[in-house]
Amino acid sequence: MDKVRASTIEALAGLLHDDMTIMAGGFGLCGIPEALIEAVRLSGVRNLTVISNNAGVDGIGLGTLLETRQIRKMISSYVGENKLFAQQFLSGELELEFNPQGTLAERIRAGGAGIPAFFTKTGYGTLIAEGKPVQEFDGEHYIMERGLVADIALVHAYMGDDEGNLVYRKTARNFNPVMATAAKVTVAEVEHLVTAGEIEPDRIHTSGIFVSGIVHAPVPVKHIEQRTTRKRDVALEGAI
Amino acid sequence: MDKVRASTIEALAGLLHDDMTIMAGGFGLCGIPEALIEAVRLSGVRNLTVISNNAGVDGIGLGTLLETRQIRKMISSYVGENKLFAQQFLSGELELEFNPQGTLAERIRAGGAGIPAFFTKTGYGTLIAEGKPVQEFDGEHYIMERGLVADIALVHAYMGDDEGNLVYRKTARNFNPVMATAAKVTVAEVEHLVTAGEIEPDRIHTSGIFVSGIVHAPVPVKHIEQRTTRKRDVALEGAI
Amino acid sequence: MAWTREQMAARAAMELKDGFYVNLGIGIPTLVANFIPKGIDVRLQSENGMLGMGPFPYEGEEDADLINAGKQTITELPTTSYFSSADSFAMIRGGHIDLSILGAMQIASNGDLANWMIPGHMVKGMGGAMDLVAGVKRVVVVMEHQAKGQPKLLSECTLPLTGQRVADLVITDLGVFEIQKRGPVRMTLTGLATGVTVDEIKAKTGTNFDIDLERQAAVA
Amino acid sequence: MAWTREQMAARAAMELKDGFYVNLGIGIPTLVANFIPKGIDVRLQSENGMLGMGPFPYEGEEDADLINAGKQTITELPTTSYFSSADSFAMIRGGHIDLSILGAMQIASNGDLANWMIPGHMVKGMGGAMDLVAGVKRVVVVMEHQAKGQPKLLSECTLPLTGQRVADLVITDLGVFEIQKRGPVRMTLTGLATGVTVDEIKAKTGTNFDIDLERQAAVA
Repeated sequence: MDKVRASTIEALAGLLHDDMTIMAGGFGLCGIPEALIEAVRLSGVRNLTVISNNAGVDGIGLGTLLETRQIRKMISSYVGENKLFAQQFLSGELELEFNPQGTLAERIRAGGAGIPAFFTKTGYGTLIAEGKPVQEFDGEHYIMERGLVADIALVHAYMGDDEGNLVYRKTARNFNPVMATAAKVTVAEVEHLVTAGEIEPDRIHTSGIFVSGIVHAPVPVKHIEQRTTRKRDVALEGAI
Repeated sequence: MDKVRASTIEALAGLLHDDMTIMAGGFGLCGIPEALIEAVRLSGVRNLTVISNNAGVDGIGLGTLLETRQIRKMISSYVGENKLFAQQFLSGELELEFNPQGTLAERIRAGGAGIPAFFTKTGYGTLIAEGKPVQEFDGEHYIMERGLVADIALVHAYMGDDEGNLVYRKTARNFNPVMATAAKVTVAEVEHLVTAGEIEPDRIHTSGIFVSGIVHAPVPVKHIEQRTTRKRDVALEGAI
Repeated sequence: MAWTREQMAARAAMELKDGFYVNLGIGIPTLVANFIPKGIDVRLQSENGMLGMGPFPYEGEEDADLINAGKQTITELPTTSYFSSADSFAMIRGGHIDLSILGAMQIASNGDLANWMIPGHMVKGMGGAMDLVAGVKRVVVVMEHQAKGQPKLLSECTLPLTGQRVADLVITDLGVFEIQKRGPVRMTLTGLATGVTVDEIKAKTGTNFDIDLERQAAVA
Repeated sequence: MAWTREQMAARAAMELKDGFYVNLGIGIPTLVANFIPKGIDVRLQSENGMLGMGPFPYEGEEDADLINAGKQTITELPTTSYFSSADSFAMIRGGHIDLSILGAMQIASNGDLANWMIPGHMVKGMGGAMDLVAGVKRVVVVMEHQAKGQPKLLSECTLPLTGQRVADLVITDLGVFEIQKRGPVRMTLTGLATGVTVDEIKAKTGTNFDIDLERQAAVA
């Protein structure tokens, strides 16, 4: 199967259009499909609904699509690391739908798994429950949430093969594997592109069936939002 | 955390009682927790409800618990590789609840994920849908299925560490990972027991949080139900 | 002259398209793997948790941890990935498999499919069949046209259903039928086995059907 | 004398039991990791997809692919496993985490918890807070007793809720309250910071509460 694309632009060619819904993996700036988002920016498509846990920061990731005003609506759990986001939201340019993070993840998982709706305790008795059916099971109240699908999912993986099989690295996994399952088309950028058979089949996180295009996109700089460190105990270090 | 148990009997000590519900991993005889099932047999607990895709074969796996008449009810998707099963079912000794295989897997996944109910197209318009709520989403009909939990889950893994982290091998994975999440207590038998840190954290299939007891149980003989092979092309072999 | 099992499998293999992800049932559907046309690259899914299923192993190389949904020993390929039963059926239910080829006891002209239960007989269970027919994009049925002299293609199934309006195409030893599974009921005979006549099929079929043999594809 | 942030964290750490799986929120809850009692072995979960969270990395060893839910660089331990956001919240929602320690803006005497939204202000979102309070077995809140001179413990929350009847224990800089989250509403003062009087707490609390100081545990 010929899934390898020469560039992010080629990988998205013919797949983007105005008014579409895009899922973008990542948590904060960790594991975001930065190269593919840049290709979306260059494509100039507008009026996008973007499903992503966060909205990037100013100048990075989805933040760049806010600058160009290509995003009309965000479906997220936490935003606001981003001044431009606040501005556009407060001015009414940008629509925003908040989902509890776990509900967002589960709605996407359901969308990919052919489950149109499920019940969860999360958000019962809160604003999030407004307008949603409530049902009691075994004496507890639950709200009904709907599955979520997108026209395209953009994901970032550590390694991928020409079959579309993907492996993620550490907490850069986050929303990427579920999003890969929940769109009509999924395109993956990978830091390392290998040949089918090079990844042990038991350790593949996303099966190739979910990925229709894959592009090698080495990451020049991985961004860190909160660089927290501890002091090395030099004396102890010397002792060892 | 002290999760390692010296034997299967020690691993199940205090966890078994009459009338309980047990989940047992495996597909056919592949990836079944055979050593733990043997310990259940030796414990003599009775009147069990067993949730397992299949019911073993005569003399192997759950088949041994049928011989001792410890099972009162099976929740499965496919049985009858087992003469004793047919006998006990037809005589009314054994109760049977059929679930479509995917619905069974998803009910277990839901049980472990805190989802009391979900909607699926599977089985709409069939006997399986009887008595279950039907709802229409986007013009399609779906039936509501309930999450499934057990008192104890018995799983088989290829490798595990003393933290309870598990890795499965090939198609012996099957129902084991979901079942590990869906019981009050999960006990795992592993072919290889290692120390925490020896399994790369990105390739762990089941996180230790789901496993409360782990026991090293090398498998002397792995059973094959349908041994299918092809002939080696001897001439070609020689040529290479 | 009715098609052999191999000819039925070869006809079913014509439904494969390059790049398809396919689930094959037990029996004749399994044979389809032997007739994949040249230039057509497909991946076989096994619902017990594998994508990229290889052929049977060489004698002596069987691995008890590597079986298909029929519990037969198989092999892996460079393309193979493994996953849990929950993930496997999420893949199936979510519509990610392009084609399912399976057997049936009865098919109705509206696409109803029965293949899991005969009342009064010991029932072994539906396994993954209900999930496959409900979730896979296109469902192709391969079956004998009759069983013990009784038609299996009917205006209504008499056996308990596996799925309601789920079959897209039926290949029997006598011919090929397309079924419209949305909107008005419509079943159309689109192909005949060599030497089989429409009259013979009419006599052996328990429902009315349209005929449009222009659509027939050649079978070797 | 009110407790410091560190003393509040130390008091919260007394809620940890050996073998617990714990999720710590941002702020004072994060400090709890520094006060884990000797002989108590716990595992920290980070809802962005990690179990077995280690301390901050040494300078120069930060890994952008390894962050916690507060987006801070962290490290892994021999016990660490990673998983997707869907699996992480399945773990949380499914009741597999023993304890969640988090901050709040308001708590009502029935256990209602508000910590995500102030109407009229730019709202950043609830992140994983609603899932945590709904799914984790026991929810411990650590917060200042008052904000800008206004009580945060109330008979009813005035801010939009994060969860209904979800808090089990509230630790403020002045004392400790147990909340009964099933059945009749009951909040009980069970501990006092050194030198703080019941009268002071009464004056600074926006709801009635029972008093049972026998239950008080010593805090260093």
